[in-house]
Amino acid sequence: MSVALQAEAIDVAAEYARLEGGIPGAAVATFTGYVRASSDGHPVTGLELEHYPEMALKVLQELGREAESRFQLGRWRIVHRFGLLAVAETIVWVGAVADHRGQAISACEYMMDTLKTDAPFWKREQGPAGEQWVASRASDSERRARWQAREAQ
Amino acid sequence: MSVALQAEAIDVAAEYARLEGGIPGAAVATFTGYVRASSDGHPVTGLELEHYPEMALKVLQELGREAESRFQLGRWRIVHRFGLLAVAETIVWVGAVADHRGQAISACEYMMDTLKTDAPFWKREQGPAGEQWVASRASDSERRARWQAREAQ
Amino acid sequence: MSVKIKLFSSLREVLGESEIEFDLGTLDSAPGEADVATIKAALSKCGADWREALNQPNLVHALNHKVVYTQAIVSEGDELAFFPPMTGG
Amino acid sequence: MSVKIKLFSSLREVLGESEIEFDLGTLDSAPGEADVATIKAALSKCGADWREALNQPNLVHALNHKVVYTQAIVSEGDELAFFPPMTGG
Repeated sequence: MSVALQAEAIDVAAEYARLEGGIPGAAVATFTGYVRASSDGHPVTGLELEHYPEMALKVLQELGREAESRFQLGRWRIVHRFGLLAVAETIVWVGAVADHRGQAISACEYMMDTLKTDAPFWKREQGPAGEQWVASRASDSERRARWQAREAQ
Repeated sequence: MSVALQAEAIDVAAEYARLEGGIPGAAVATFTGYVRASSDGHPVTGLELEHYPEMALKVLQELGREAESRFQLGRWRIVHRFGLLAVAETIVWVGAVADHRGQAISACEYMMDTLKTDAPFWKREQGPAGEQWVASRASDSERRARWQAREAQ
Repeated sequence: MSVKIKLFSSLREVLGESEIEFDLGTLDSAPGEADVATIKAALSKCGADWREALNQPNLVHALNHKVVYTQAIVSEGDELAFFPPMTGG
Repeated sequence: MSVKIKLFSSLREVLGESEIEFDLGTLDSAPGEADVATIKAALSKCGADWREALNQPNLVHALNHKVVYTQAIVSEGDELAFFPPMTGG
Protein backbone atom coordinates (compact mmCIF):
# COMPACT_ATOMS: atom_id res chain seq x y z
CA MET A 1 0.00 0.00 0.00
CA SER A 2 2.99 2.25 -0.36
CA VAL A 3 5.86 3.43 -2.50
CA ALA A 4 9.46 4.03 -1.53
CA LEU A 5 12.07 5.90 -3.55
CA GLN A 6 15.47 5.34 -2.04
CA ALA A 7 19.21 5.57 -2.67
CA GLU A 8 20.00 2.55 -0.47
CA ALA A 9 19.96 -1.05 -1.68
CA ILE A 10 16.60 -2.78 -1.28
CA ASP A 11 16.35 -5.16 1.68
CA VAL A 12 14.25 -7.80 -0.06
CA ALA A 13 13.69 -9.90 3.07
CA ALA A 14 12.53 -6.89 5.09
CA GLU A 15 10.27 -5.74 2.26
CA TYR A 16 8.71 -9.20 2.01
CA ALA A 17 8.15 -9.41 5.76
CA ARG A 18 6.50 -5.98 5.80
CA LEU A 19 4.31 -6.78 2.78
CA GLU A 20 3.17 -10.09 4.21
CA GLY A 21 2.64 -8.35 7.55
CA GLY A 22 1.82 -11.45 9.56
CA ILE A 23 -1.68 -11.60 8.02
CA PRO A 24 -0.95 -12.78 4.51
CA GLY A 25 -3.46 -13.21 1.76
CA ALA A 26 -3.48 -16.63 0.16
CA ALA A 27 -1.09 -15.51 -2.57
CA VAL A 28 2.00 -13.31 -2.48
CA ALA A 29 4.03 -12.56 -5.62
CA THR A 30 7.19 -10.49 -5.82
CA PHE A 31 9.56 -9.28 -8.49
CA THR A 32 13.08 -7.91 -8.05
CA GLY A 33 15.12 -6.25 -10.80
CA TYR A 34 18.93 -6.09 -10.63
CA VAL A 35 21.63 -4.17 -12.49
CA ARG A 36 22.91 -6.30 -15.39
CA ALA A 37 26.62 -6.79 -16.08
CA SER A 38 26.04 -6.18 -19.77
CA SER A 39 23.64 -4.35 -22.01
CA ASP A 40 23.06 -5.13 -25.69
CA GLY A 41 26.36 -6.99 -25.72
CA HIS A 42 28.61 -4.33 -24.19
CA PRO A 43 29.90 -4.58 -20.61
CA VAL A 44 28.37 -2.42 -17.89
CA THR A 45 30.26 -1.54 -14.72
CA GLY A 46 27.55 0.51 -13.04
CA LEU A 47 24.42 2.52 -13.47
CA GLU A 48 23.29 6.01 -12.54
CA LEU A 49 19.56 6.38 -12.11
CA GLU A 50 18.25 9.91 -12.51
CA HIS A 51 14.68 10.55 -11.44
CA TYR A 52 12.01 13.23 -11.12
CA PRO A 53 11.16 12.72 -7.46
CA GLU A 54 7.73 14.34 -7.10
CA MET A 55 6.40 12.86 -10.34
CA ALA A 56 7.93 9.42 -9.70
CA LEU A 57 6.21 9.24 -6.34
CA LYS A 58 2.85 10.26 -7.81
CA VAL A 59 3.10 7.92 -10.81
CA LEU A 60 4.04 4.93 -8.67
CA GLN A 61 1.35 5.62 -6.07
CA GLU A 62 -1.27 5.83 -8.81
CA LEU A 63 0.12 2.68 -10.38
CA GLY A 64 -0.14 0.78 -7.09
CA ARG A 65 -3.71 1.95 -6.56
CA GLU A 66 -4.62 0.99 -10.14
CA ALA A 67 -3.09 -2.46 -9.64
CA GLU A 68 -4.97 -2.79 -6.34
CA SER A 69 -8.26 -2.12 -8.06
CA ARG A 70 -7.57 -4.15 -11.22
CA PHE A 71 -6.32 -7.24 -9.44
CA GLN A 72 -8.21 -6.93 -6.14
CA LEU A 73 -5.02 -6.74 -4.13
CA GLY A 74 -5.06 -6.89 -0.35
CA ARG A 75 -1.67 -5.22 -0.15
CA TRP A 76 1.02 -3.98 -2.52
CA ARG A 77 4.38 -2.25 -2.37
CA ILE A 78 6.70 -0.64 -4.93
CA VAL A 79 10.32 0.24 -4.11
CA HIS A 80 12.52 1.99 -6.68
CA ARG A 81 16.09 3.15 -6.27
CA PHE A 82 17.87 6.21 -7.64
CA GLY A 83 21.49 7.38 -7.69
CA LEU A 84 24.60 5.31 -8.27
CA LEU A 85 24.15 1.53 -8.50
CA ALA A 86 26.77 -1.18 -8.86
CA VAL A 87 26.37 -4.25 -11.07
CA ALA A 88 24.19 -6.94 -9.43
CA GLU A 89 22.58 -4.47 -7.05
CA THR A 90 18.81 -4.22 -6.73
CA ILE A 91 17.04 -1.56 -8.83
CA VAL A 92 13.37 -2.21 -8.19
CA TRP A 93 11.13 -4.42 -6.06
CA VAL A 94 7.38 -4.91 -6.37
CA GLY A 95 5.15 -7.13 -4.27
CA ALA A 96 1.44 -7.95 -4.34
CA VAL A 97 -0.87 -9.84 -1.97
CA ALA A 98 -4.18 -11.22 -3.24
CA ASP A 99 -6.67 -14.01 -2.66
CA HIS A 100 -5.68 -15.84 -5.83
CA ARG A 101 -2.32 -16.51 -7.43
CA GLY A 102 -3.28 -15.18 -10.87
CA GLN A 103 -4.12 -11.79 -9.36
CA ALA A 104 -0.89 -11.50 -7.36
CA ILE A 105 1.35 -12.61 -10.23
CA SER A 106 -0.41 -10.50 -12.87
CA ALA A 107 -0.28 -7.46 -10.58
CA CYS A 108 3.52 -7.76 -10.33
CA GLU A 109 3.80 -8.08 -14.09
CA TYR A 110 1.46 -5.13 -14.63
CA MET A 111 3.30 -2.93 -12.14
CA MET A 112 6.68 -3.74 -13.72
CA ASP A 113 5.48 -3.34 -17.32
CA THR A 114 3.88 -0.01 -16.50
CA LEU A 115 6.60 1.52 -14.38
CA LYS A 116 9.20 0.74 -17.05
CA THR A 117 7.53 3.13 -19.48
CA ASP A 118 5.57 5.49 -17.20
CA ALA A 119 7.72 6.25 -14.16
CA PRO A 120 10.20 9.13 -14.62
CA PHE A 121 13.55 7.38 -14.18
CA TRP A 122 16.41 7.44 -16.65
CA LYS A 123 19.30 5.01 -16.67
CA ARG A 124 22.82 6.10 -17.52
CA GLU A 125 25.15 3.17 -18.02
CA GLN A 126 28.79 3.28 -17.07
CA GLY A 127 31.25 1.06 -18.93
CA PRO A 128 34.84 0.82 -20.13
CA ALA A 129 33.90 3.00 -23.12
CA GLY A 130 32.42 5.77 -20.96
CA GLU A 131 28.86 6.65 -20.02
CA GLN A 132 25.69 6.67 -22.05
CA TRP A 133 21.98 7.14 -21.58
CA VAL A 134 20.00 3.93 -22.01
CA ALA A 135 17.56 4.13 -24.91
CA SER A 136 13.97 3.09 -24.30
CA ARG A 137 13.08 -0.30 -25.73
CA ALA A 138 10.28 -0.99 -28.16
CA SER A 139 9.72 -4.28 -26.33
CA ASP A 140 8.92 -2.36 -23.14
CA SER A 141 6.36 -0.21 -24.94
CA GLU A 142 4.84 -3.34 -26.44
CA ARG A 143 4.55 -5.03 -23.04
CA ARG A 144 2.95 -1.86 -21.68
CA ALA A 145 0.55 -1.72 -24.62
CA ARG A 146 -0.73 -5.23 -23.93
CA TRP A 147 -2.35 -3.97 -20.71
CA GLN A 148 -3.90 -0.98 -22.48
CA ALA A 149 -5.36 -3.31 -25.11
CA ARG A 150 -6.94 -5.41 -22.36
CA GLU A 151 -8.30 -2.27 -20.77
CA ALA A 152 -9.93 -1.17 -24.02
CA GLN A 153 -11.72 -4.48 -24.54
CA MET B 1 17.68 -25.75 -9.54
CA SER B 2 16.11 -27.90 -6.86
CA VAL B 3 12.96 -29.11 -5.17
CA ALA B 4 12.24 -29.45 -1.47
CA LEU B 5 9.34 -31.36 0.11
CA GLN B 6 9.14 -30.49 3.77
CA ALA B 7 6.92 -30.59 6.85
CA GLU B 8 8.38 -27.39 8.30
CA ALA B 9 7.18 -23.87 7.47
CA ILE B 10 8.97 -22.30 4.49
CA ASP B 11 11.61 -19.73 5.40
CA VAL B 12 10.88 -17.33 2.55
CA ALA B 13 13.83 -15.02 3.28
CA ALA B 14 16.28 -17.92 3.36
CA GLU B 15 14.83 -19.40 0.17
CA TYR B 16 15.13 -16.05 -1.59
CA ALA B 17 18.73 -15.57 -0.46
CA ARG B 18 19.65 -19.07 -1.63
CA LEU B 19 17.91 -18.62 -5.00
CA GLU B 20 19.54 -15.25 -5.63
CA GLY B 21 22.84 -16.76 -4.48
CA GLY B 22 24.88 -13.57 -4.56
CA ILE B 23 25.05 -13.67 -8.38
CA PRO B 24 21.53 -12.73 -9.39
CA GLY B 25 20.17 -12.64 -12.89
CA ALA B 26 18.60 -9.36 -13.88
CA ALA B 27 15.15 -10.58 -12.87
CA VAL B 28 13.93 -12.62 -9.89
CA ALA B 29 10.26 -13.50 -9.42
CA THR B 30 8.76 -15.43 -6.52
CA PHE B 31 5.38 -16.73 -5.50
CA THR B 32 4.26 -17.88 -2.05
CA GLY B 33 0.97 -19.66 -1.33
CA TYR B 34 -0.60 -19.60 2.14
CA VAL B 35 -3.39 -21.52 3.89
CA ARG B 36 -6.64 -19.56 3.58
CA ALA B 37 -8.94 -18.93 6.53
CA SER B 38 -11.96 -19.86 4.44
CA SER B 39 -12.78 -21.97 1.43
CA ASP B 40 -15.83 -21.48 -0.78
CA GLY B 41 -17.44 -19.47 2.00
CA HIS B 42 -16.96 -21.89 4.91
CA PRO B 43 -14.36 -21.32 7.64
CA VAL B 44 -11.15 -23.33 7.64
CA THR B 45 -9.12 -23.87 10.81
CA GLY B 46 -6.32 -25.91 9.29
CA LEU B 47 -5.20 -28.10 6.45
CA GLU B 48 -3.71 -31.56 6.15
CA LEU B 49 -1.63 -32.08 3.02
CA GLU B 50 -1.25 -35.70 1.97
CA HIS B 51 1.34 -36.43 -0.70
CA TYR B 52 2.93 -39.22 -2.73
CA PRO B 53 6.56 -38.47 -1.90
CA GLU B 54 8.49 -40.25 -4.68
CA MET B 55 6.13 -39.08 -7.42
CA ALA B 56 5.86 -35.53 -6.03
CA LEU B 57 9.63 -35.17 -6.09
CA LYS B 58 9.87 -36.47 -9.66
CA VAL B 59 6.99 -34.36 -10.97
CA LEU B 60 8.34 -31.16 -9.40
CA GLN B 61 11.89 -31.79 -10.60
CA GLU B 62 10.64 -32.33 -14.14
CA LEU B 63 8.46 -29.23 -13.84
CA GLY B 64 11.43 -27.12 -12.76
CA ARG B 65 13.56 -28.42 -15.62
CA GLU B 66 10.75 -27.78 -18.08
CA ALA B 67 10.35 -24.22 -16.78
CA GLU B 68 14.11 -23.73 -17.02
CA SER B 69 14.08 -24.70 -20.67
CA ARG B 70 10.86 -22.89 -21.62
CA PHE B 71 11.75 -19.61 -19.94
CA GLN B 72 15.56 -19.76 -20.14
CA LEU B 73 15.93 -19.63 -16.39
CA GLY B 74 19.31 -19.18 -14.76
CA ARG B 75 18.05 -20.66 -11.51
CA TRP B 76 14.80 -21.95 -10.06
CA ARG B 77 13.48 -23.50 -6.87
CA ILE B 78 10.24 -25.19 -5.82
CA VAL B 79 9.38 -25.83 -2.15
CA HIS B 80 6.18 -27.67 -1.18
CA ARG B 81 4.99 -28.60 2.28
CA PHE B 82 3.12 -31.68 3.48
CA GLY B 83 1.49 -32.66 6.78
CA LEU B 84 -0.52 -30.48 9.15
CA LEU B 85 -0.69 -26.76 8.36
CA ALA B 86 -2.32 -23.97 10.33
CA VAL B 87 -4.23 -21.08 8.75
CA ALA B 88 -1.91 -18.39 7.32
CA GLU B 89 1.04 -20.76 7.14
CA THR B 90 3.03 -21.18 3.93
CA ILE B 91 2.08 -24.07 1.62
CA VAL B 92 4.26 -23.56 -1.42
CA TRP B 93 7.06 -21.29 -2.65
CA VAL B 94 8.45 -21.01 -6.17
CA GLY B 95 11.21 -18.76 -7.40
CA ALA B 96 12.79 -18.12 -10.81
CA VAL B 97 15.84 -16.16 -11.96
CA ALA B 98 16.13 -15.05 -15.60
CA ASP B 99 17.65 -12.34 -17.78
CA HIS B 100 14.28 -10.72 -18.44
CA ARG B 101 11.32 -10.01 -16.21
CA GLY B 102 8.76 -11.65 -18.50
CA GLN B 103 10.62 -14.94 -18.30
CA ALA B 104 10.97 -14.92 -14.52
CA ILE B 105 7.35 -13.93 -13.87
CA SER B 106 5.89 -16.32 -16.46
CA ALA B 107 8.02 -19.16 -15.08
CA CYS B 108 6.51 -18.67 -11.61
CA GLU B 109 3.01 -18.63 -13.04
CA TYR B 110 3.73 -21.73 -15.15
CA MET B 111 5.22 -23.63 -12.22
CA MET B 112 2.25 -22.78 -9.99
CA ASP B 113 -0.40 -23.51 -12.61
CA THR B 114 1.20 -26.85 -13.43
CA LEU B 115 1.94 -28.08 -9.93
CA LYS B 116 -1.65 -27.36 -8.86
CA THR B 117 -2.96 -30.02 -11.24
CA ASP B 118 0.06 -32.29 -11.80
CA ALA B 119 1.83 -32.71 -8.46
CA PRO B 120 0.43 -35.48 -6.23
CA PHE B 121 -0.75 -33.54 -3.18
CA TRP B 122 -4.23 -33.64 -1.70
CA LYS B 123 -5.65 -31.07 0.67
CA ARG B 124 -7.93 -32.05 3.53
CA GLU B 125 -9.57 -29.07 5.15
CA GLN B 126 -10.35 -28.91 8.84
CA GLY B 127 -13.20 -26.71 10.04
CA PRO B 128 -15.90 -26.40 12.68
CA ALA B 129 -18.06 -28.85 10.68
CA GLY B 130 -15.33 -31.50 10.54
CA GLU B 131 -12.86 -32.49 7.85
CA GLN B 132 -13.26 -32.80 4.12
CA TRP B 133 -11.14 -33.41 1.04
CA VAL B 134 -10.78 -30.37 -1.16
CA ALA B 135 -12.27 -30.91 -4.62
CA SER B 136 -10.16 -30.02 -7.63
CA ARG B 137 -11.18 -26.80 -9.34
CA ALA B 138 -12.12 -26.44 -12.97
CA SER B 139 -10.37 -23.03 -12.91
CA ASP B 140 -7.09 -24.77 -12.05
CA SER B 141 -7.44 -27.16 -14.98
CA GLU B 142 -8.24 -24.24 -17.25
CA ARG B 143 -5.17 -22.32 -16.14
CA ARG B 144 -3.08 -25.45 -16.69
CA ALA B 145 -4.60 -25.93 -20.14
CA ARG B 146 -3.57 -22.44 -21.26
CA TRP B 147 0.08 -23.54 -21.18
CA GLN B 148 -0.66 -26.72 -23.10
CA ALA B 149 -2.44 -24.68 -25.77
CA ARG B 150 0.63 -22.45 -26.12
CA GLU B 151 2.80 -25.53 -26.37
CA ALA B 152 0.70 -26.94 -29.18
CA GLN B 153 0.93 -23.76 -31.26
CA MET C 1 4.84 -61.56 -10.44
CA SER C 2 3.70 -58.85 -8.09
CA VAL C 3 2.87 -55.18 -8.54
CA LYS C 4 2.72 -52.63 -5.75
CA ILE C 5 -0.61 -50.80 -5.68
CA LYS C 6 -0.78 -47.46 -3.86
CA LEU C 7 -3.90 -45.57 -2.87
CA PHE C 8 -4.05 -41.92 -1.85
CA SER C 9 -6.46 -39.37 -0.44
CA SER C 10 -10.15 -40.32 -0.49
CA LEU C 11 -9.37 -43.72 -2.09
CA ARG C 12 -7.00 -44.61 0.73
CA GLU C 13 -9.58 -43.45 3.25
CA VAL C 14 -12.60 -45.21 1.74
CA LEU C 15 -10.76 -48.48 1.07
CA GLY C 16 -8.78 -48.45 4.33
CA GLU C 17 -5.54 -49.37 2.56
CA SER C 18 -2.58 -47.25 1.47
CA GLU C 19 -0.58 -49.99 -0.20
CA ILE C 20 -1.28 -53.55 -1.34
CA GLU C 21 0.57 -56.18 -3.35
CA PHE C 22 -1.18 -57.43 -6.46
CA ASP C 23 -0.20 -60.76 -8.08
CA LEU C 24 -0.25 -60.45 -11.89
CA GLY C 25 -0.34 -64.28 -12.02
CA THR C 26 -3.97 -64.25 -10.87
CA LEU C 27 -5.02 -62.50 -14.09
CA ASP C 28 -6.20 -64.27 -17.24
CA SER C 29 -3.95 -61.99 -19.35
CA ALA C 30 -0.75 -63.38 -20.85
CA PRO C 31 2.46 -61.99 -19.28
CA GLY C 32 3.20 -58.54 -20.70
CA GLU C 33 -0.42 -57.96 -21.65
CA ALA C 34 -1.95 -56.84 -18.38
CA ASP C 35 -2.83 -53.19 -18.52
CA VAL C 36 -4.14 -50.75 -15.93
CA ALA C 37 -7.72 -51.43 -17.02
CA THR C 38 -7.28 -55.17 -16.41
CA ILE C 39 -5.98 -54.55 -12.89
CA LYS C 40 -8.77 -52.09 -12.16
CA ALA C 41 -11.30 -54.69 -13.31
CA ALA C 42 -9.71 -57.35 -11.08
CA LEU C 43 -9.61 -55.08 -8.03
CA SER C 44 -13.21 -54.01 -8.66
CA LYS C 45 -14.19 -57.56 -7.74
CA CYS C 46 -12.94 -56.97 -4.18
CA GLY C 47 -16.30 -55.40 -3.26
CA ALA C 48 -18.72 -52.60 -3.95
CA ASP C 49 -16.48 -50.01 -2.29
CA TRP C 50 -13.56 -50.98 -4.53
CA ARG C 51 -15.74 -51.06 -7.61
CA GLU C 52 -17.11 -47.61 -6.88
CA ALA C 53 -13.78 -46.05 -5.87
CA LEU C 54 -11.88 -47.36 -8.89
CA ASN C 55 -14.54 -46.45 -11.41
CA GLN C 56 -15.08 -42.80 -10.52
CA PRO C 57 -14.74 -40.90 -13.79
CA ASN C 58 -11.97 -38.55 -12.68
CA LEU C 59 -9.72 -41.26 -11.18
CA VAL C 60 -6.01 -40.69 -11.88
CA HIS C 61 -3.65 -43.63 -12.53
CA ALA C 62 0.09 -43.26 -12.08
CA LEU C 63 2.46 -46.01 -13.20
CA ASN C 64 5.95 -45.73 -11.75
CA HIS C 65 5.24 -42.11 -10.77
CA LYS C 66 3.90 -41.00 -14.13
CA VAL C 67 0.25 -40.35 -14.92
CA VAL C 68 -0.93 -42.88 -17.54
CA TYR C 69 -4.06 -43.93 -19.40
CA THR C 70 -5.75 -47.25 -18.60
CA GLN C 71 -4.13 -48.88 -21.66
CA ALA C 72 -0.65 -48.68 -20.10
CA ILE C 73 0.95 -52.14 -19.74
CA VAL C 74 1.83 -53.10 -16.17
CA SER C 75 4.84 -55.35 -15.50
CA GLU C 76 6.23 -57.19 -12.51
CA GLY C 77 7.88 -54.84 -10.04
CA ASP C 78 5.92 -51.80 -11.22
CA GLU C 79 4.28 -49.39 -8.82
CA LEU C 80 0.72 -48.46 -9.75
CA ALA C 81 -1.13 -45.72 -7.88
CA PHE C 82 -4.78 -44.68 -7.89
CA PHE C 83 -5.95 -41.32 -6.61
CA PRO C 84 -8.44 -38.49 -7.16
CA PRO C 85 -7.43 -35.27 -8.98
CA MET C 86 -4.54 -33.51 -7.29
CA THR C 87 -5.15 -30.42 -5.17
CA GLY C 88 -1.75 -29.17 -4.05
CA GLY C 89 -0.16 -25.76 -4.29
CA MET D 1 3.05 34.93 -14.54
CA SER D 2 5.83 32.39 -14.30
CA VAL D 3 5.99 28.65 -14.95
CA LYS D 4 8.68 26.33 -13.65
CA ILE D 5 10.35 24.37 -16.47
CA LYS D 6 12.23 21.18 -15.55
CA LEU D 7 14.60 19.24 -17.77
CA PHE D 8 15.79 15.68 -17.19
CA SER D 9 18.25 13.14 -18.50
CA SER D 10 19.81 13.91 -21.89
CA LEU D 11 17.87 17.23 -22.15
CA ARG D 12 19.27 18.45 -18.84
CA GLU D 13 22.72 17.36 -19.96
CA VAL D 14 22.64 18.86 -23.44
CA LEU D 15 21.06 22.15 -22.34
CA GLY D 16 23.06 22.45 -19.13
CA GLU D 17 19.98 23.38 -17.09
CA SER D 18 17.79 21.33 -14.79
CA GLU D 19 15.27 24.03 -13.92
CA ILE D 20 14.37 27.43 -15.35
CA GLU D 21 11.61 29.95 -14.80
CA PHE D 22 9.56 30.88 -17.84
CA ASP D 23 7.47 34.06 -17.93
CA LEU D 24 4.12 33.48 -19.65
CA GLY D 25 3.83 37.29 -20.09
CA THR D 26 6.49 37.18 -22.82
CA LEU D 27 4.17 35.13 -25.05
CA ASP D 28 1.79 36.56 -27.62
CA SER D 29 -0.98 34.23 -26.42
CA ALA D 30 -3.82 35.62 -24.32
CA PRO D 31 -3.78 34.52 -20.65
CA GLY D 32 -5.21 31.00 -20.32
CA GLU D 33 -4.41 30.19 -23.94
CA ALA D 34 -0.71 29.29 -23.76
CA ASP D 35 -0.27 25.60 -24.33
CA VAL D 36 2.78 23.32 -24.17
CA ALA D 37 3.39 23.77 -27.91
CA THR D 38 3.52 27.56 -27.52
CA ILE D 39 6.11 27.28 -24.74
CA LYS D 40 8.17 24.77 -26.73
CA ALA D 41 8.14 27.15 -29.69
CA ALA D 42 9.26 30.05 -27.49
CA LEU D 43 12.06 28.04 -25.87
CA SER D 44 13.19 26.78 -29.29
CA LYS D 45 14.25 30.35 -30.00
CA CYS D 46 16.90 30.10 -27.27
CA GLY D 47 19.30 28.44 -29.72
CA ALA D 48 19.93 25.48 -31.99
CA ASP D 49 20.53 23.13 -29.07
CA TRP D 50 17.17 24.06 -27.53
CA ARG D 51 15.39 23.80 -30.86
CA GLU D 52 16.85 20.37 -31.49
CA ALA D 53 16.34 19.03 -27.95
CA LEU D 54 12.71 20.19 -27.69
CA ASN D 55 11.73 18.95 -31.11
CA GLN D 56 12.94 15.38 -30.92
CA PRO D 57 9.97 13.24 -31.94
CA ASN D 58 9.84 11.11 -28.79
CA LEU D 59 10.02 14.02 -26.31
CA VAL D 60 7.77 13.57 -23.27
CA HIS D 61 5.98 16.55 -21.67
CA ALA D 62 4.71 16.38 -18.10
CA LEU D 63 2.52 19.12 -16.71
CA ASN D 64 2.25 19.14 -12.92
CA HIS D 65 3.63 15.56 -12.85
CA LYS D 66 1.30 14.13 -15.47
CA VAL D 67 2.26 13.24 -19.02
CA VAL D 68 0.32 15.50 -21.41
CA TYR D 69 0.00 16.27 -25.11
CA THR D 70 1.31 19.55 -26.51
CA GLN D 71 -2.22 20.99 -26.56
CA ALA D 72 -2.40 21.08 -22.74
CA ILE D 73 -2.96 24.61 -21.42
CA VAL D 74 -0.23 25.90 -19.10
CA SER D 75 -1.11 28.33 -16.31
CA GLU D 76 0.82 30.46 -13.88
CA GLY D 77 2.44 28.41 -11.12
CA ASP D 78 2.43 25.21 -13.16
CA GLU D 79 5.42 22.92 -13.38
CA LEU D 80 6.24 21.77 -16.90
CA ALA D 81 8.88 19.09 -17.52
CA PHE D 82 10.56 17.91 -20.71
CA PHE D 83 12.42 14.62 -20.94
CA PRO D 84 13.19 11.64 -23.19
CA PRO D 85 11.27 8.34 -22.85
CA MET D 86 11.58 6.84 -19.38
CA THR D 87 13.90 3.91 -18.77
CA GLY D 88 13.43 2.91 -15.14
CA GLY D 89 12.68 -0.47 -13.59
